Amino acid sequence: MMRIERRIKYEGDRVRGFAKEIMSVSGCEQLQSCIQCGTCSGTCPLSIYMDFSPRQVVALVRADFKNEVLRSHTVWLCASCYACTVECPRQIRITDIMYALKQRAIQDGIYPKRFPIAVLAKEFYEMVRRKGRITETLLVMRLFLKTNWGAALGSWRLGLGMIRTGRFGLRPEHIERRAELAAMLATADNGDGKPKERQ
Amino acid sequence: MSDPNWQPRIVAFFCNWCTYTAADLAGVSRLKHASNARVIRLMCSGRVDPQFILDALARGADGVLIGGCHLGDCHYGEGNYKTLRRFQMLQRLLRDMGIEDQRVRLEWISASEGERVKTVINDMVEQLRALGPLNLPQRRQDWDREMTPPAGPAGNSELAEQHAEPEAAHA
Amino acid sequence: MKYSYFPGCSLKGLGRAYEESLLPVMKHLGVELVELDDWNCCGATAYMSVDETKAAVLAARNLAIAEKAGPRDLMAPCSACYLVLNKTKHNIADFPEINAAVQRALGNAKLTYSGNVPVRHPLDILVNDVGLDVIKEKVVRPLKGLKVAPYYGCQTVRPYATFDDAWNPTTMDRLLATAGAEVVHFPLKTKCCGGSLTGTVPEAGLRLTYILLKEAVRRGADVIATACPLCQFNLDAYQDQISRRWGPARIATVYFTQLMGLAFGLSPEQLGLKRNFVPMKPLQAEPVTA
Amino acid sequence: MNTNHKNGKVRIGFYVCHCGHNIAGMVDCPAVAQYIAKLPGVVVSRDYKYMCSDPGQELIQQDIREHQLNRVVVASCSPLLHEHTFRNAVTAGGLNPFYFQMVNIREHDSWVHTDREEATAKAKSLAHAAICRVRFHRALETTRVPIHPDVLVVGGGITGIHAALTLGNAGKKVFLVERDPSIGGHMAQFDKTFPTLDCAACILTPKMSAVRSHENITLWSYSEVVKVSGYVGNYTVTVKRKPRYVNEDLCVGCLECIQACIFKEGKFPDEFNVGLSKRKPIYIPFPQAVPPVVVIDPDRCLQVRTGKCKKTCLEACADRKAIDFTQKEELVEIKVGNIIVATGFKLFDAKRIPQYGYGLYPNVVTAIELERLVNSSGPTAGEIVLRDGRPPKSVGMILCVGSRDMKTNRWCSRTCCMHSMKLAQLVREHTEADVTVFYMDIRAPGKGCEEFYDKSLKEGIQFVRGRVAEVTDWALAPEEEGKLVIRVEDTLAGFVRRIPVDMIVLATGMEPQADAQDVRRLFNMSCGTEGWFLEKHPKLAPVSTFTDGVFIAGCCQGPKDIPDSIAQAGAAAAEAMALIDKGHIEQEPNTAYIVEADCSGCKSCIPLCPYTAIAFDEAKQKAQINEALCKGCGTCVASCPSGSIRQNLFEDEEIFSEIEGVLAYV
Repeated sequence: MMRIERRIKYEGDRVRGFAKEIMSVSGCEQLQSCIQCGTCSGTCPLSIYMDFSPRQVVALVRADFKNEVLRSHTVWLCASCYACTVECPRQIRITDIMYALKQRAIQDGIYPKRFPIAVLAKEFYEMVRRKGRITETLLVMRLFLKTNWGAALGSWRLGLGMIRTGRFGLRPEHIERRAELAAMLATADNGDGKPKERQ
Repeated sequence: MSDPNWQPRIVAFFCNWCTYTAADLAGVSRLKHASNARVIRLMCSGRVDPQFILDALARGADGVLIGGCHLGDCHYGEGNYKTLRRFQMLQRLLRDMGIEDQRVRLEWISASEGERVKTVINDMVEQLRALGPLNLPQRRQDWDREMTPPAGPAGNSELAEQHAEPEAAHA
Repeated sequence: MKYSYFPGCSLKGLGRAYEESLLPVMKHLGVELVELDDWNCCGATAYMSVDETKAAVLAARNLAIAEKAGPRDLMAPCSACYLVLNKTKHNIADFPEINAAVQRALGNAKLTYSGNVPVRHPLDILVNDVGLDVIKEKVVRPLKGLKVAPYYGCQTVRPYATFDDAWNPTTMDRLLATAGAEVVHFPLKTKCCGGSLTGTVPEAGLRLTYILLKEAVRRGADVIATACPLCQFNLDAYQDQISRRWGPARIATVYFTQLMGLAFGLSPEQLGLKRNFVPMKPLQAEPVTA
Repeated sequence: MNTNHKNGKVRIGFYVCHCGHNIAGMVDCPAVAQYIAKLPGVVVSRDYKYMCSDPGQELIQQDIREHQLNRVVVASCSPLLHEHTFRNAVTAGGLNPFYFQMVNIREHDSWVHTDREEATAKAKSLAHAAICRVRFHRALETTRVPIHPDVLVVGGGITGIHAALTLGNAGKKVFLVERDPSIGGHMAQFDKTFPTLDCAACILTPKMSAVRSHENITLWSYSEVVKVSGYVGNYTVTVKRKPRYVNEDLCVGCLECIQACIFKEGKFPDEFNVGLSKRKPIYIPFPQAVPPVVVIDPDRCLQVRTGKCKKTCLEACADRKAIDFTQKEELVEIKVGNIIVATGFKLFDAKRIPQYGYGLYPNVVTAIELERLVNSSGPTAGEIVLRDGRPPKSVGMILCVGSRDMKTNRWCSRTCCMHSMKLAQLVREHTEADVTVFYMDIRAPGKGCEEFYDKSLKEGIQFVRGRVAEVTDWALAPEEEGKLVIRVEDTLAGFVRRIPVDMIVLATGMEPQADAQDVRRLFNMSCGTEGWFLEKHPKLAPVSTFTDGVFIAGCCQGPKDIPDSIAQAGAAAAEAMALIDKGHIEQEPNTAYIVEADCSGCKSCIPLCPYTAIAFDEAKQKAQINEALCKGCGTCVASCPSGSIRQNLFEDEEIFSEIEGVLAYV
């Protein structure tokens, strides 16, 4: 049986103000001047895996199709190589737009479940918040635990190699003045400088 | 600055060929900017007599903006170099009088730089707002009161007289 | 010449060979590096994905500490750190709202930042401050006959770097040529290696790594030189998986500082070369040492 | 206030224009009129929908008669636009035109502000200033300056050629100055022209020959303008004539000297074939060159460089004695009344976009290079071939190279779409190759151009909408081996494609000439931010500049195709002729004058005048201004220590009262 799907979009599908919201993020102001030339998609090393190309993401954002954009896995495939940003003939900072979209997807909890990239970002964020530094091996282990046991087991050979070459550090790295960093990050949260307990 | 609604008053002298045309271009391009500047058109910034600037400040302007062609681009060859020279001398004088540098500004704006008219005026309004009113007419009255014996009703400055009736001085 | 030094997490972990080679090379050239007091993670790409303001605050703490350390430029060898620190510096200067948030947070920790710390990459410092002439004098064992593919990766030259071209950079080419190596024409020099996607979406990430390896081999390179810990790891660690998936593409990947160290006559052990998964072949006519 | 002036009691008429919604939309015009009505001396104060219309002007004239007005102030648009209109209206009403003052409340007010109250306040204060000022106005007479009837045309491309011929045909003497050894410009390099596909040489060569033989045209090729002084009607121009080491009058273009040159083969990149072929130190730019004489490249010729050559060329020329190594650079001074600048453009350097591999991959060529390959008198005699001599099986054409890109040039170069489609059709005609055009938007607005696009589609040329990201030489699929691979998002299909081709053609855009800034200064013109020469008005005065008597035409003003360039050339010629045939120009009477009684004879004004209009009368010990030379900048006025220099139309009291006026209303 051939499955068919209605592909039309109604005005009600748009989330008015979404484009404005993204454009208000520092660095994303240029969004509006996109001429849909496709340089971003053409330059992007990962666009070949994306459901919407970076160019289409810009078009969707500009037309307020928030749900479509945030559900797309395009933003999670962005490797932050900045090729699109450097190449864009309209000097649109597409990488920064991708960041802004990732933030909103995480805020709204719209991202592919058990999708390792979003989990990685959150684990990274938490580790830095607590320790001030990253211990990559610990980070990767936590990532595997949370996403895919099988992959962790499959990578045993790589792990062995890292131990052999002395690159497998299990001693957690951290900074001395962790309280100072915590206070700073809390300021960014509330703006009053008083550390707020995170749940 | 106590009054949030206070609007700085700027008298602008623009040369006919570059800056006045640039301001026209800003208009044609609908480049919205602050309305504080009042433009007086001259053929060349070289026509700007330092007295014009002093007169504008004395009559209550909070700032004066002079706009001419870029150096080397003067319609008359080098009128703007003369302006620059005079401007630098005047600025030293103004500094001695306690008038901040930002209040009298010289800008080179070519006929195609409509955008620059906008940014310069907005920027100047911003700066003047931070400085607050110059209020020279009031200050001059205060100075006069300090300088003259309290009794004399003839304490008004000669200068003010002269400016109230310009033709009397020049005719 | 004295610089503040921001190693970043990777140079203390997976990329420790970078630091192990960078420090002796810089010392050899008379460049003094002072490690930043109690530096923290730059935030990398992951932090910006979660919270932009906090990412700026995080990186700004390092800039503030660097400013306190004295009027010195800040060297950041890891390309991700280099980019993030530079980006933060630009964003603070360009966007008042980010500046306000950063200043508030710094104030809370009794730190200040006025925007006066140039963030520099070792490539920039070596070519523009130290100079190729000085480096040439220090070369005692030219890398004669060694064909090197210079690989800068993406974040070293994009988008805030001003010391080199974003598409066709040449600083590493020139450094390696000065060290006596034969620099292979490698137009993929700024292509993305896949970044963290090699781990999270290997199908996509590793293919990018594969193309880099394959092209370096096809163009006759003996070794790939890189300036980024993540690039080095991706190019070095996954060659078994890549070969199984797409076919053979075996070539060693080392840090450019390791190659410079060899040219300066330092031993491979001193330069952390033993940490490679795919070892670099010994140089020709290498004197027997150990 | 002074109400009793020289011509009796001052009676001012004030008019504020709505300009439809342009002004009235942001400024409360009736309120402005009411405010002004209360000022002393104002007899009539009105607001009206369109002051520049016939009824608007009629209104002024009627009021002058009925209310015995002797001053008129109109608040409307920029005086640069309509001052003339209203001065004429005032004259028609029986008043001297200089009793008029204009207030700009459109460009400087309603169009640039967003708060109605603020905009109205500004309009009131600007109008107030004009009311203060106009009291001091005096009756003035314009002076007439005769126009020298000769014209200088700078640049011998198709634009300059057409302008020179138009003027020459009308009986005007023309000097045509061209920097290169031959006229013809870019058009001479083209094979065919779009959209008609007529042969470029066939339509250009006759015009070039006509220039050469025209009795009214003096052609100076291999020459450059180095100095311009004077003003409209009376320019003095110095032209540098570079030595070509060949006497133009004696050379007959037999080319035997080229044969005889000690360089047996061409050794240096041939400019005309954009480096695709080699030439000798002595050469003729191209077969149809005008003047049809050889030229010696001083940087390459052994004799010129070292003085040690067998001079086989001299022997070949024999007793014609056309070759002359003693030639020196010459400076010639000419007098003209008008100047037409047609200095053209330069092509974008494709190396600036390394992604496209120009200079790296030999089979990446520019459109002009392909143009030479297609041309039967080009380096391959019309064969389109790869560098190794094989014909290409597939060709990719990349548009907008160095155009519509904020990193290089942001403008659209206007001709590349059509130019590329033309080349695509020629490639299809000459080879079996598949042609794919990569575009962002196809811009084909000219006459016959959309039809040409249609024809291209029907001929099977592929169009892919997407800006090419990069050109590479590495294969990821079997069909890509040994090819150049274009990576692009096919934005209409919605995915990224890799397309292998044999040859890539880059449609490089147009840029201002490298020395445009110097040329602009030379002729006292302005440039837009992009570097193109700036026209006086984008719509109403497209070939005029801010300097009277200097006109621009063709691509030096901005990218355009041949028909548009020709149209501008004709327009510029007509503008110059309008001035010449009138015989004189009316000069704005804004000259400076000296009140002798006040002059202390300090002489400080004398060196200030850029026109040496100020002299010193030794007998009287006073400065003297020659009004015919004065251009009215006012620099001397501002610097006279005794205040004895005054300026018509810009008297001190006029300006002081204007200052007073703008500050009177908050």
